[in-house]
Amino acid sequence: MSRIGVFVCHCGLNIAKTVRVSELAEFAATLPDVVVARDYKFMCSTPGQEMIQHDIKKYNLDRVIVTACSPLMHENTFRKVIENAGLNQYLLTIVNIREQVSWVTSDIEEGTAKSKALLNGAVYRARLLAPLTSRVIDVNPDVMVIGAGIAGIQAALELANTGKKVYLVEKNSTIGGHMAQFDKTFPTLDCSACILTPKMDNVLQHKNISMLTYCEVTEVKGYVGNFDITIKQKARYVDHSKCNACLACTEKCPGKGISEWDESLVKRKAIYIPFPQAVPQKPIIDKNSCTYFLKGKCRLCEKVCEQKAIDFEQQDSFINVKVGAVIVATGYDLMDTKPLVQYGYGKYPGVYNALEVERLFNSAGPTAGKVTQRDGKEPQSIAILHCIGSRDKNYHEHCSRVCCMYSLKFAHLFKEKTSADVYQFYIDMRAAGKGYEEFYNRLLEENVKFIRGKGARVTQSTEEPGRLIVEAEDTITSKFMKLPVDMVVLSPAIVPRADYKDIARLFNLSTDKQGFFMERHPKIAPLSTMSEGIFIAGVCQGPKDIPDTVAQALGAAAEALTIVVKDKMELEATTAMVNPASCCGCQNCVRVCPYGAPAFNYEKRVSEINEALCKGCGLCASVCPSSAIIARHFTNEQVLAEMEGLMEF
Amino acid sequence: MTEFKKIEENLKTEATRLLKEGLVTVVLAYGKGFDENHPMPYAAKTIADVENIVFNEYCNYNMARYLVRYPQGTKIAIAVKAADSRAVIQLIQEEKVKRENLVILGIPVQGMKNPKTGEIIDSKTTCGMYNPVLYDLLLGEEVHGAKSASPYDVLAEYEKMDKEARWEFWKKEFDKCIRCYACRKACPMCYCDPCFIDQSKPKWADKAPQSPGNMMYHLTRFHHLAGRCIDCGECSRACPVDIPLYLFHKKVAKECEEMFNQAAGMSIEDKPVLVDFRVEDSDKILE
Amino acid sequence: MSFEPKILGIACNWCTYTGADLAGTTRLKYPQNLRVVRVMCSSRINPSFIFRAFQLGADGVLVGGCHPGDCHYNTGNLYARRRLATTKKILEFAGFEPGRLRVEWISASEGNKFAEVVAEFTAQIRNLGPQAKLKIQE
Amino acid sequence: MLKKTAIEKISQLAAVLMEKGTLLAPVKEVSGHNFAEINDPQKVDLSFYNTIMSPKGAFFPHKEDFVKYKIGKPLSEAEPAVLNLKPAFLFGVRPCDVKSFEIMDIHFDAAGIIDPYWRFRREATTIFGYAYDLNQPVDSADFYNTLGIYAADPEGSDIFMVKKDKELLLKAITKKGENLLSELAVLKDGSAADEKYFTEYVNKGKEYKTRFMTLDQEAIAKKLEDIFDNTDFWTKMSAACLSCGICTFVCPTCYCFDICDDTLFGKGTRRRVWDACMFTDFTLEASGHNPRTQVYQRLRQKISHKYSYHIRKYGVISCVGCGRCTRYCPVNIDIYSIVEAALKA
Repeated sequence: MSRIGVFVCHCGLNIAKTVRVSELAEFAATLPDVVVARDYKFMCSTPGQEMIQHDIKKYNLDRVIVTACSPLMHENTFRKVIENAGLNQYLLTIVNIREQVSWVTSDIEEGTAKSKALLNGAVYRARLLAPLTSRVIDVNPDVMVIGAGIAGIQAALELANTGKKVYLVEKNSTIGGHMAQFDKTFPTLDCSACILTPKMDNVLQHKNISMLTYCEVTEVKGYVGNFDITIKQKARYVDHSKCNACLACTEKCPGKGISEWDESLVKRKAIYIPFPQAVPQKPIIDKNSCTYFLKGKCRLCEKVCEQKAIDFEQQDSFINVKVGAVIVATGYDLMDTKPLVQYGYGKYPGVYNALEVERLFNSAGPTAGKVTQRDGKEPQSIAILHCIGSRDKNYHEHCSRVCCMYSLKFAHLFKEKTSADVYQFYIDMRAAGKGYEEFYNRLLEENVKFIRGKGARVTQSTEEPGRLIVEAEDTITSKFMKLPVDMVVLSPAIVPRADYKDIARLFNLSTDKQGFFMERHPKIAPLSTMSEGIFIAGVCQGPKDIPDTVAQALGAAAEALTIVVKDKMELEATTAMVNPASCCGCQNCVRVCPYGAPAFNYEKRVSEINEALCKGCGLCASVCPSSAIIARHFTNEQVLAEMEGLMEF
Repeated sequence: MTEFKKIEENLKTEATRLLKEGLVTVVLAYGKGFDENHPMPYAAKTIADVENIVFNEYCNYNMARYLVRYPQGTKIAIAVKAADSRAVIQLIQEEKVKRENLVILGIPVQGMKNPKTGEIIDSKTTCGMYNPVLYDLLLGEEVHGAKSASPYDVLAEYEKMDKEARWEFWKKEFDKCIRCYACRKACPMCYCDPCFIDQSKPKWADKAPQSPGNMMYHLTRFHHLAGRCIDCGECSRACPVDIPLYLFHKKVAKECEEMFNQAAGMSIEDKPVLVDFRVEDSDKILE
Repeated sequence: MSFEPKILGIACNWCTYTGADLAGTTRLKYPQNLRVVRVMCSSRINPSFIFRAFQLGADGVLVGGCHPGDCHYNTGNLYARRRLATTKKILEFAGFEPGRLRVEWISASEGNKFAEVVAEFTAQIRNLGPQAKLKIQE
Repeated sequence: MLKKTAIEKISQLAAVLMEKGTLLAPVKEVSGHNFAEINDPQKVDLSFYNTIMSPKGAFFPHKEDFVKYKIGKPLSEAEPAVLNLKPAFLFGVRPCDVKSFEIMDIHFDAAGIIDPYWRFRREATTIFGYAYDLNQPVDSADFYNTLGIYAADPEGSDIFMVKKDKELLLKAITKKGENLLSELAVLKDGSAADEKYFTEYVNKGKEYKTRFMTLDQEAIAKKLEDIFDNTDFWTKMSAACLSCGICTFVCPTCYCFDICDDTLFGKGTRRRVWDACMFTDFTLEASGHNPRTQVYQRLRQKISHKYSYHIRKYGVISCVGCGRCTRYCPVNIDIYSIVEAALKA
């Protein structure tokens, strides 16, 4: 038996005008378990609140029903009121007779009748309410950032500067990401290295940043505030604690590998640093091109290393890190355009993709900044083909967003560095950033030829061997054209990292159709994810340029900070729990939960819910065939009882 | 030798081999009952048990129902007919059993009979397939019969019924229910323990065999089996008062196939449709 | 006396319930036949809730959730859509009027849509008449 | 006293009985025959082998409302159910089923334990036993001979009926039966030849053989006690058992029930509903503990209860060999075979 108090608010005339409030209170008094029922002008006012608190004590109430405005308005107010009177805040029920009754009817009969039904539902529900307490957990103050491109670097620095310890995990042997491959950045044409390398150095020097390069996350346990992450340190075969970065080894090395950094345009040594400004400035051995690993003999590097840093016996090792929040900034890949055979990439040496061209422009690149083709010649005519594989229903529907601008940048740089004719084949020119339209206008003045039409095909010229023919329809003149050029640059779709599924699985992230990580809400929670405490920044969330990436990184850092800045945090109280005695082990809950809160205990053959991950939506409870899941505050009994009460009158 | 006898021999041979080589600890097949016309579901655990294995036209049982009775990890050989194999697939999807722990002994359709009516069990009361979908060994010749009528053809008559008539039909049927729960117990997909209907918190329905509780039990059970029912028809054959549950299950299965483009128990890679979604799902299905 | 249907509403907290509040704050008038249960997400709705609502004598049940893609919990309504569609098919084959169950996506900003849907649905149920098939006869 | 009527005129007899009170008789349903309250005398149908459900429901219905009450109101306002105490006629009960009433009386109408619902109905009811048709083959599931019951055993009936070609002979067995028969003007008096036929029929009934084994009560009671812990035996016996409730629901001697409070809109009904030891939740305790979670435990309970505990406690086997549990078991579990196997175990 419960002892329920019902408090009916007039809300001035807002309610009282179309609901007979005193009649409602009298009706409430007749309902079983209702010990006291009153009406009052403004229940939310101080005297109203005091009245509730007084009655809780006087009548020893164990449930309170406030019949007033929407719970979205004053539920919290009244929760505090009853809590201050010694009742658990979840023993409150709000009956919304303002927004749902008095304001939407002009008939006082109807209004009063409906209010009675709603109130009756609340009484049925209130009887079954249970006190709930939110769990308070300790928060680990450290943060992990996955991916050390410009997004990860920026986020890490920001957090480190607030005094938080940051683990920056990078799977390559250097930090820097794609931005470090670029020569110039649009639209200002400032030097990429000039703005990035100081930041890379800051990371290296920062006392709060623990830089974990050549590392991959292998396991994520725990939940917001308390992640327990295992990282694999891949074997470098060079003991970085001993290496003094003299790089003598790299000079002597006879091994030949393909430079990933230079987009396979040139070779590199087997022991190498990817590029001169790499951070850390310490080499690794690529097992696949090392003579010793391949043939069992050589070890020249070992001989020249005075620090005795070479360690052919080195194994992968595992590091365990505990953090309170994680920022995922894993960036992107360019779509592999080889399958789009019509463009001849990989078949004709004159066809390049965008990142290769970035390297051609870079003074630290394979051609030392000179634009020469694979055959060593300077191109006389160049076609830049936009939207290769993006905005294309057959491949990727999305717009890769930066290609228009970098294609303009390429055109400018081609003009600057060669005397070639430059053609842009585009569908639409998208220049919607700050200074972008101006940049486009500038290029229009630079004698670059713009052809509005998507490049359809690249073939080899039969008349002039070595030359390429770009076929396209100029949609302005509606003419089909065949343009002979020396060099073709493809602007391929920006796609998620090849291993995005592993990252999504590890951190329980959802992905969109293309595989980009899903934000919790596209507008009001663009950096949070469905996994509490995990944030995303940069292109892993969707194609974007450097300014947007940096802005996101700063935002994600701030988001992460809101978690780790406190030493304790309160968890949602209205979470779901499993009654193991009823669990049939079907794992439906595990299959549907977007937060990964339920997990199957294979030993006990029942599901268990990690309350720290649960958001209380109740989906698991409704897919549970054996009703084993109790969605607190919205239990099956509570909902069924409320329905019964609502339907009685 | 009749095809039944041949399959019985093959069952015995394989059961003996599997048990002897220690590949499985139990063979779920069919055994002798109190007389020849009453075979039983049977679990052979020793080579001596194999003697009791039989196979005849009344061995209609879906042995998949018994899989969940054995502890996880038990190596089990199971005899399956077409629909039964779909139950096994569905149970694998739902991780109630692991594929690697099963040796699936497939039995092509042989004209099983409903023991109560003596009628051949065909696409009217089952999925009407000829051969198991998944098996390790096929114990008889694969059957290449004429493409049987759609298992859903039987529904036409009920679909075109006037709504009121259909309500009267089902109400009468459900009013017959004595709540013995043989339907859920015969069902390979009904493995909940406890079943929602047995619970007191929440109490979904009265325990008494009367209309509201009967309705709640059956309608909810249809929903629980939506997209999971593999149309073996065992629920109806188990029913002591002959409620044509198979009809309702078929209808729900048909709707699910139409809405979600996936039939139950056809691939171990699938995910049960009601704990899955596609962003492209249309709101039309709600009309 | 004319037939006044009892309609049970089940609304998700984030979109439809908030949309209903908006209908109130903008003082839109709609029929008073709807009684709303608030749940956190439309995916909380167990099909048995629907069957039970009709047993309790609801003449109609209106389920409101966020628009697909806008679910506060990301994908809850996408599951709800499948589960409720199936519920409807079951009711229909049982010979029950599937039109007594309606699912609508109403966002927090669609106060007018909420009011319109309630008005329209109430009229529809009024046309269908009292629901006696599943209602428990006392 | 022996009376008779043409079988095709059964409906006339039925009509008379309906006037006198409630008539419960076999009617043909889709799946077979069942006892039902007759409201159309034409519906009475004696062309059955045996009903699906046993006639126990006549005295112990599947659902029995005890009291209606209002939540929040004092107990004094509660309304107990009113028993309909009109005379009742249970028409066409097979001898094995007739025997079951005696066994059920132990539980519902014995010293110290009187269930008024059962007793009042029993007292108000006249039982028309009905011999099996000896020309029809015995169903392979039946084994009432084993329990000492024969196909045309009049014992326990108030009036016993046998078929003679196109006629039905009705013989009064008890005083109650005699009183009733004498009131039924619709019946004709039986001749001496009919008397002879009746007696012969009863005797011939002993030749109508069901499955039979010699069953020593003490021996089977002890044996089942001895093999209680023989898990292998019980696991084997229950390997096919689905643990559904058919066998107990069709059984004439299963008497377990549950007391439920069903509420709606603040009004409640406390009622009794059949329950079955084969259900998982049958033994579920409030603590959440369940002493019988396994199928073999439940089947063992059912068999041991009938063939051991019941003998130990009341001196009789709680089974009449009607064969229903076997006949309707969806997986052909056969209690007779289990008892046989137990004796050999």
